Amino acid sequence: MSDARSTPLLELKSLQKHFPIHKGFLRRVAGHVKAVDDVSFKIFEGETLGLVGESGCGKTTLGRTLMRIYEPTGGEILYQEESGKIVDLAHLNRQEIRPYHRDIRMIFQDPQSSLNPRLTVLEIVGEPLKNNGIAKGRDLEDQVAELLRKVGLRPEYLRRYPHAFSGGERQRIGIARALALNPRLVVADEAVSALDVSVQAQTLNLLQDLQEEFQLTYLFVAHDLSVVEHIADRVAVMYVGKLVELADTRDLFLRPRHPYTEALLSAVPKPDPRLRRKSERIRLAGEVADPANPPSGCYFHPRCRFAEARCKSETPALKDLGKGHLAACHFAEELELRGVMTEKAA
Amino acid sequence: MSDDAKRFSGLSVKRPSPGAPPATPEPSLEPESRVQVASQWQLMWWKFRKHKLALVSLIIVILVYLIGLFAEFLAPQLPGSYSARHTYAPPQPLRFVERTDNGWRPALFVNGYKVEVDPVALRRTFVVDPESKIPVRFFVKGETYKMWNLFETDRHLIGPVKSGEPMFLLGADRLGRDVLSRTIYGTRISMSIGLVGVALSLILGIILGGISGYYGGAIDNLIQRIIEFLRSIPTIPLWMGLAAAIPLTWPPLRVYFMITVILSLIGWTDLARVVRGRFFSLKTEDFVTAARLDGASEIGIILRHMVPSFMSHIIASITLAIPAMILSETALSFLGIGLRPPVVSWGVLLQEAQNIRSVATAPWLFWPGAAVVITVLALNFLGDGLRDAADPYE
Amino acid sequence: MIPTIIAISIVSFVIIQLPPGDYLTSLVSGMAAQGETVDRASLKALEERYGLGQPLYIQYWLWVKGIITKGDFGDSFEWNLPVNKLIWDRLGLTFLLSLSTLIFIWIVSFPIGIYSAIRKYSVGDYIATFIGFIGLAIPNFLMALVLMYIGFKYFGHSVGGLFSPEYIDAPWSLAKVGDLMNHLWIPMVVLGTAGTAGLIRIMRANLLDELYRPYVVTARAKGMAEWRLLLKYPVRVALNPFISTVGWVLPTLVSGATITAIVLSLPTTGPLLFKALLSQDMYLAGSFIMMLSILTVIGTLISDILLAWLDPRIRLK
Amino acid sequence: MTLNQTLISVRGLKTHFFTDEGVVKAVDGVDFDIPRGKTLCVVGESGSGKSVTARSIMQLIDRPGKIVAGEVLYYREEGKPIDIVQLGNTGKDIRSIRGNDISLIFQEPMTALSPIHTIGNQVTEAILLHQAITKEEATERAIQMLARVGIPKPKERMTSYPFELSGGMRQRVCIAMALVCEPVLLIADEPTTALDVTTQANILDLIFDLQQEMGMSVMFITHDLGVVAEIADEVVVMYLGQVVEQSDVDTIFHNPKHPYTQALLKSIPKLDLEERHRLEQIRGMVPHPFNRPSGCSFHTRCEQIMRGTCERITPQYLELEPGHSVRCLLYQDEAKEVNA
Repeated sequence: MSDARSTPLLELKSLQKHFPIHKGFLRRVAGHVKAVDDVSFKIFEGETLGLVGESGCGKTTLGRTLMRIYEPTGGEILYQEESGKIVDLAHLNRQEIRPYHRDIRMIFQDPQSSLNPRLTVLEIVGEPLKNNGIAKGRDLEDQVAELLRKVGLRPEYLRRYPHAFSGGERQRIGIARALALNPRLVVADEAVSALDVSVQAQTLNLLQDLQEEFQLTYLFVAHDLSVVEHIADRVAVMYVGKLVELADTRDLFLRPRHPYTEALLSAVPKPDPRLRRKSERIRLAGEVADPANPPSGCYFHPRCRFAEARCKSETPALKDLGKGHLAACHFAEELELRGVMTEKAA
Repeated sequence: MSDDAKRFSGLSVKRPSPGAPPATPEPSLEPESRVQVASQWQLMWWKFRKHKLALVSLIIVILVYLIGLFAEFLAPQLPGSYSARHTYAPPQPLRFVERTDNGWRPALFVNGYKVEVDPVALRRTFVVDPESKIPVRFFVKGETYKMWNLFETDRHLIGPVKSGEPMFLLGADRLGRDVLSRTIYGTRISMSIGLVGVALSLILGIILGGISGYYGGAIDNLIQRIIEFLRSIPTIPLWMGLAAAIPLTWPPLRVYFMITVILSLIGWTDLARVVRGRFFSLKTEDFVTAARLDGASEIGIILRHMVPSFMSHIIASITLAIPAMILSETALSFLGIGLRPPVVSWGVLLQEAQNIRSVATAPWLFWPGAAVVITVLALNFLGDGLRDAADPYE
Repeated sequence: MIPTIIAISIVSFVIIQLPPGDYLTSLVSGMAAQGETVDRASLKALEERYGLGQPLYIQYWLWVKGIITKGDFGDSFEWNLPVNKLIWDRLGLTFLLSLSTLIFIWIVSFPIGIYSAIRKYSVGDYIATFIGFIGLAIPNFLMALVLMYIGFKYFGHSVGGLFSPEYIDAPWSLAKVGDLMNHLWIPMVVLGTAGTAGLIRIMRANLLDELYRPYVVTARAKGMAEWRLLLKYPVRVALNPFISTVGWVLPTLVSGATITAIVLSLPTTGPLLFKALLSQDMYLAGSFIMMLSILTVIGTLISDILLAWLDPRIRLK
Repeated sequence: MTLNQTLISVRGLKTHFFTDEGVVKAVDGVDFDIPRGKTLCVVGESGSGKSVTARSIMQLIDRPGKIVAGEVLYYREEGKPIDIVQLGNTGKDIRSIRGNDISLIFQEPMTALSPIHTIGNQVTEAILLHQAITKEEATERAIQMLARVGIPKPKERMTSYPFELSGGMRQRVCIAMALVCEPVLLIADEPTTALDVTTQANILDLIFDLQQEMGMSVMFITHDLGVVAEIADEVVVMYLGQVVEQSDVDTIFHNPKHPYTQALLKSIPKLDLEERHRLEQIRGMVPHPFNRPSGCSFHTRCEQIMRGTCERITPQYLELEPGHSVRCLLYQDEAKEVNA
């Protein structure tokens, strides 16, 4: 698949986001949290790229830096406009970035806090349309009604306030807002994590339907690997601010090349009691490393069951192992790691 | 931007009628309930309404402001008019019925006074004489005054039919001035000093708190240190120091203004903290981030998303700041370093009660104090109720 | 803290300089009024000491230097005495009064606050709230006046002062301390009511925040008895913000003490400060304001230290 | 007859919340049994009443909530069963059961521990409340228990405060505190929801290992069917304050009867590497507790609804076959008759 995609819609080149740590009365900078540290990858038009990792691995920060909610500390965000022109979003100022926020939109994790409780649905969903001078008055109302219909909400709900909706419905309002400007890329930051199981399925289906209808590209940030496996074409795995593995979904889940990915996959509970303990789980000892004070060499080495002396001293580079499968492990080629067990495989 | 919003809400839309066929395979569409389309202020009002004490207080506060507003008309006498013959005259109860030979009949009058001589102290004192009657009427003609400095009239809400006859419903003071009238006039000054002082504090508080909370960083640090400093100083000694420096020769209006400035100099810190705190927490709210991504301008974000979110909290804080101002003014004037006669404020009036011996003979001099307590109490309850209702989305 | 104290000294100095006319002129005219003449030499010495005629910052510097190096706050021309001879006794009594009031406030508001929180919306809670609000609404001086009036009217004697007449000039003794205790309670009640009301509200709100936290349920699930649990967990956690309120209670107390003392004619700073202000005896007034403020700042600092000692989250981070 | 195989038997439990807006029937007639030494999972979406059920068993319902009906029978090793509901919620009797016989751990390990007391203080307290031993012995026990739940350097950790530990470590402390008196039942209320998958796996393993060692029963509350499949012996499925299905774990996953259970299982994404497809979804939302639908409360979202029946008739909770009970009119003759 990846061969057909020539130029990416978006390319991150060594993107960095370091947060300063202030200490003492004078708030001197005492160090940096390297929340996103030298991350590079491409997102191709029409695909869904999943981004996974444990909490504190920097996946949310990456999404927010890409949106320029956080100012990147370094690196480039190369975006290809419809005309084919390539711009570096990381180096535009606040005014220059605004037109690109029409093409790149975001869905937030918490449908409660991402909707202003003091505005009606019409005002919330209509905000991007109005601010960008696309519609107003009667026209705006019709467009918002149409958007609501698209995300499966009744257009009659236009005058209601967010508090009149359930969590799942609020997330649909958030999706409608993201779609309002006919975006090309949508960053979904844990968009289904806060939802109930039954509503989560509805929302995932909706996102898939919308992708087909509008040829959307998704960057799907999530911690739930089952959800990512379900929706993503390719998956990127982050650990302590760095990209450790990136591959086609099937490839990555079947045959991971980084011990961290293997451990993550092994930890996912399988919803079938008959698969229970067929394969011994890989216990991941210890905690996620502190991004303010990461270990030497490969950040994962203190928790890695294959770690050797080299891992402690040498930082592994992200290598291409063929067919677009990237992994940052010294032994990526040699290790035989376990992927997911399917019912058929078992 | 908000203009647009208003225009939309003015438009008639296809409201869902209860009988409309459902557009999606969901069960029937329930009619829109009031709650679902209730705005912030509506939800707040519903929540506030449950707080009965606050509701009563709201009415009292409105009444007190009305009294201040129509002081000239409501007061039976002018604040300065005195009757040397009625020094420390006790209160005359207002009577609504009189006894005649054939039973009771409605009438409006007060009893007159007679003089008794205290056999021990050999002092003249007034007592209410149940035998004599001074007829009283509503909307009576009395002393001439200039309503709001606009037009002259001599109508008073209540007064003796025969102008010049004594009527001291709350008693008279050392110079035979009507305590009731003076308390009513004092309402105007005391309540307005609360409002003006809070208005000044509000301007300072919103500007400095807003800057502090919106920009953060070094400027925030500086403003925070200033606030901390001002709050750590015992206010009354400081006020006393500043107020004592006001030259005695200044005209009353300038003194009034100076006192409000001094009071608000410290009052603004509370408001600034509230504003700053709100800005800080709102700045990182997802819905504000979302608005930024939706292409809203900075000013649009502040006016449309942030200000409405903390407006209610500000209103509650203001309500709670007014009583503090009133109490401070009262205290300073009471000490004689705030407002000074002939200006009439509650604090100035209470100065009359400073001497324990005069209070012992004329305890009715405490009436202005009752006005202070009732007003401050009502404002506190009101503010408390508003604060509880300020965030209807909990 | 050091910057705060410097700022306080500047404000105090500004207050000293506020009244029109300079200090020396007032001094000379004051002395002249008493029929004394000032000789040129001592005038010259005074001029030098206060830096009169020089820029304000030099005057400020000389004033501060005098305080730091010699404990010299300047002279009170009203009393014709150095300020530092006048202030220490009175400051001591002021802080004794404020501290004992603080303890009184705690003793009263602590149990009532707890009760109001655990019996939320009960009759007792409403009564406590209502009385608390009334306490907040009555100005200190009015309460003092009313108490004095009641004392005068029904007990026939005046209730002012901190000592009975026979002890005023007596040296300190056990009997004098007892006499002080006898007199202390009225100003304590007067000063304490407003603070008590405020702290009851704070304790109640703090405790309500904590009462339904999961760690309370955890403790209950361990099988702890309700009262022990309450005191060990939510009350203990709610205590921290309670302690930190000392920071603002103290300044209000000192403020209130000033006015109350004037009304009740207590031998504390209030009346003297007041008299000094009225007669524009500015070195005395400024020094009082400065010392009251600095002592309050120190009190606040102590409350911060106490808080850090009580709360491991502050101590260890 | 030897030992009763049931440890706790919940019968007709109703816990209602009397709020200003009205009565919320959070738990409205719940029946199930917790088997001795086994793991019972309670699954349900938010608002299904699973947490309230758990707290009702320990009599930990705060105002405005109240247990209005039903019994919670606790079968001790000897003697007659005790109805925990009858013990009230503050007395000595209930306190001697809490923490000693039945313990509880929570979803949020951050807030489940007092922020200003040391770990050691909180764990030893749990021992001293129920056992007449000295402080030193209790401390010794606490250290052993911390070591047993896999906390490195347990002795040093005794003087630490909760905020100095990570989420996973805090949850281990909670488990240590709950199990230090070797209870017969551990109630775990979504103990892994706030944790990462990797930490979750470790905690699940820990609970499993301790159960093997100590032989206690576990009542595990979760909304994650994956977790259920990993650890459950028995499963109870709840919807809107009622149990809709109970059976052993294999039956629930491979032969579910209630349309809600079936739909839930189909709606979760699985790591199965199937080609991209749409998930089966349950339509609509969980109704607000104030507007509980009439008849079968699931009828508004049910794919197999029998029009005219399910809206009217409230289904009974019936045993379909031994150990498998369902609350659904599809399996009730009475309803079938009406429908026919």
